[in-house]
Formats: sequence, structure tokens, C-alpha cells
Amino acid sequence: MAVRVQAEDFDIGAEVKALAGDTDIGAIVTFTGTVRGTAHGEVITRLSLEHYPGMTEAELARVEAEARARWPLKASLIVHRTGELAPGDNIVLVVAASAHRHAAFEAAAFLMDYLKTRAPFWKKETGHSGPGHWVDARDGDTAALARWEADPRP
Amino acid sequence: MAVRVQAEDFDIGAEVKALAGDTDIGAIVTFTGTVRGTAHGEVITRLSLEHYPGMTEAELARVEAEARARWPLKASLIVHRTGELAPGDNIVLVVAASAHRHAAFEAAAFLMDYLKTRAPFWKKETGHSGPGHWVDARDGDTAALARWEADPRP
Amino acid sequence: MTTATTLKVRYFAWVREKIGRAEEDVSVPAHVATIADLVEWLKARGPEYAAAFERGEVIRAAVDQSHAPRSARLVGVREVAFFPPVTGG
Amino acid sequence: MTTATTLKVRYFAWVREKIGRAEEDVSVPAHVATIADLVEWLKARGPEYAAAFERGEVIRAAVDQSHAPRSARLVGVREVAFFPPVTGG
Repeated sequence: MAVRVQAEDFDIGAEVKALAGDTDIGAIVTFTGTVRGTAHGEVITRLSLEHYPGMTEAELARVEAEARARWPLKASLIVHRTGELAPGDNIVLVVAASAHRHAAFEAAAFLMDYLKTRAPFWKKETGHSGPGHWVDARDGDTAALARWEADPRP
Repeated sequence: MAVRVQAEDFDIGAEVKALAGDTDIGAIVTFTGTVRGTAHGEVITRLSLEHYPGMTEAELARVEAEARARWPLKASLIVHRTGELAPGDNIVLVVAASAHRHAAFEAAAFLMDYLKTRAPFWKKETGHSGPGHWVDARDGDTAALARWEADPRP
Repeated sequence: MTTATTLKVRYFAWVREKIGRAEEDVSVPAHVATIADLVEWLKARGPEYAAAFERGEVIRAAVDQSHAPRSARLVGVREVAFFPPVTGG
Repeated sequence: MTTATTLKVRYFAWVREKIGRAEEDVSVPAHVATIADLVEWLKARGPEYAAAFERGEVIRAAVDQSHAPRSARLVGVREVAFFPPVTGG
């Protein structure tokens, strides 16, 4: 029921605790995306995350609303960082809470699949030398959407 | 790479932090199961978790080893509580970390599906009156295994 | 001539409650060769056992702390457990 | 007779770097009716635009902060954005 775009880090335990308290919840799934230390065999020293203020929040809210229309979620959260990150840093947190585990797992996976292809963020990786390069969109991310399109109301 | 059976609560954030630090990790999925406040329309005041010491740890280790054989996991964890719990309390935590999100999501779901049908735990629910009753195994939990059996190496 | 085997038998959840104990050491005659044989032998020990195993087909078994089918043999086994389908997670 | 429309156009990631600016206000003639028309009109503005839109088919567009196809009309629109396929998450 919330989306946030922020430069600051997040605390998974605190975010989950803030959502909990509803004793209708029986299952909470979190996804955390982190900065890897290499890409295509090259060492990465910095990851810059650009975004489109305004549209980003609007798209994340649409993605979250779509998940809530598909699964009986008791709580949901998307937090995405922007700015300059280093290997090991958190990038994104998605939380889905439901009475039962399958809804929570599916909704969290759906939130990530949709976020990755719709939310206007762009990653630039920088290594030890050179000006850095913009990360290419992965065909797999678009393919991952197919399962949700084929079965719109699981 | 660890399984624990304990009476004490766990801290999701601390457990994830303890697994992190490996910059090959790009995706961390956690599942937390919690005690719901009602079952079949009846209010639950207490949940007792019995287990089979020794076999429980052995089965959890087998489930975890099976997940690690199927997906390229950088880290994994199963923590399961026993004893007397109240609505809202944590029951189980599963963590799967991988380079990419699909492996982490699938491994976490697999760990839960297998744990639910193999690990020797038994739940007894107690309401406002009566001696409490043992929770029946859900047919859905056995059915959930089918997708992993049909596709042993996703 | 029969040789008796000594086994630790453990019970959990409602199986434990119906039998009225969590574990016991039993000496079983040599013709009790499998889990299925052991179930029949236990049922003859008293009404609490008969009641616990009345719906015996739903009760699961483990041999030396591993899940085991009714056909599992008891040779060399130290511990057998009986329990309802598991409900953790 | 043509009426000019004033739009805010925003650029992100490598589109922004190639064009050399993050945003600008442009007055487009009335025959520029769709996103596709706007892309052609921008490409004619200078070599940095032509270079940015050289592989124009991979560039995505948004109209008033919603994803939009090339056929989306510009009537009543205040803000248009161009950017590469998104890579968040």
C-alpha cells in the first residue's frame, strides 16, 4: 500500500515489521535486489541509478495496484533507491503479504517483473576505468511478463 | 547453508544481513510464515508447535541441499520455531540468495513447499475454549509439490 | 526359534496423545519384519494403540529419522517413529 | 495557417547524454501531431538529435508521465519524455 523512491538505504526487518501487526497475515515474501560486483566479467565499482521523478512513483503505484487487483494482499510495499550505489548495496525492496504463501510469492514475483519493465529507472555501471556504460535491458525481463499476460487472473 | 530449529524469535533484517556481503548476490528472497488470528472462522489464541528433534534438522538439511542442487544459490537459510506461539508471531523464515531473481524466487518457494510436506512439525491450535485441535495437513501442500516433481531441474 | 529385536518407538502429535506416551523401548519378535508388521503388532498391545492406529493409513512413519514406507524393513533399525502428516511452515 | 504548441520535452539516460540536455521547452508546428512526428521533427533540429534518435526504434516515449506508443497524439499534452528501455529493479 506504499511506494517510495529514495536515495537512502532501507532496512528489510524494519519495513516488514511496519507492515505486520495484521493477524490476517500468514505469509510475507520480500525481494531485495542488490548491486553485484561484476557484470559480463568486468569489475563494477559504482552503479548510478537515474530515474524520472513523478513518472517513477506513478508507474510503481500502477504496478502495485495491478498486483492488489490480482491477489488478495493484506499489505504491499515497493522501495527503490536512486543515485550512486556501490557493490553489495541494496537497490530495491518489494514486500507482499497475504493470508497464504502462494499469493505472497506470486505477487512479489509479479511486482518485480512489472517494475523491471515499466518503472522508469536506468542503471549505469562504472568500472575501474572508462566513463561507465548504460546497462542494456534484458530480453529475459520482457519474456518474464509473458506468464502474467497469458494468465491475467491466477 | 544453514538450518535452525529454535524457540526464540528471529529478526529477518539481521538474518539477511548475516547472509549478505557476497557481491555475487544480486537477488535475495525471504519468506516469513506467521501465526494467523483465526482458522476456519474461529479465533485462535495460541499455536503450539511440536517437532521431532534430530529428524527435523536432518529433513530441513535435506530440503536445503535439494534446493542448492537445483538452483545456483549463493546463500540459503531455514529457521523454524517450536513451542508456544501467539497470533502475529513468526513461525518460519526461509531465505534464498542468488545472482538473479528467478532462481531466488523459485528456490524460496521450493524450500517452503518441501518443508511443509517433509519436515516433522505439527501445529495445534487453541481457541478461547476447548483443549485445542491438531491442524490437518492441507491437500494443497501436497499438490504444490507436483510442479517440482514434474520439472525436476528447472 | 525367534530372536527379539529391541527398538525405540516414538509418537508425535495426536498419535502421542492417543497412545499416552511420547516414546518407549519395545522388544519385537523376529516375525515383525517391516513397519507394516510393527503397526499390526502395536495394535494388539492395547486399546490405546488400536485407537491410535484405527485410521492407520493416514499415519506416517520414519525409520532412524528418515521418512519410510510401510514396506521398510526393521533389520538394524534403532528408532521408529509414528506421526500424522506434517503441518509445519 | 499553423498553430504552434509548446511542450516540455525530457530526455533520460543515454538519450539525455547524446542530446546534451535533460529537458527543454519546444514550440512545435501543428503538423507535428503524434510522438512519431515529434521524433522526426527533433531529428531535424541538429546532429546531436539525429545521433540520439539514430536507433530511434529502441527509444521509448512517455506522454504526461505515462508510457505511450509512437501513435500517441500530442493534443493537450504538456510533457513528453524519451528514454531507453528501463533497467531498474
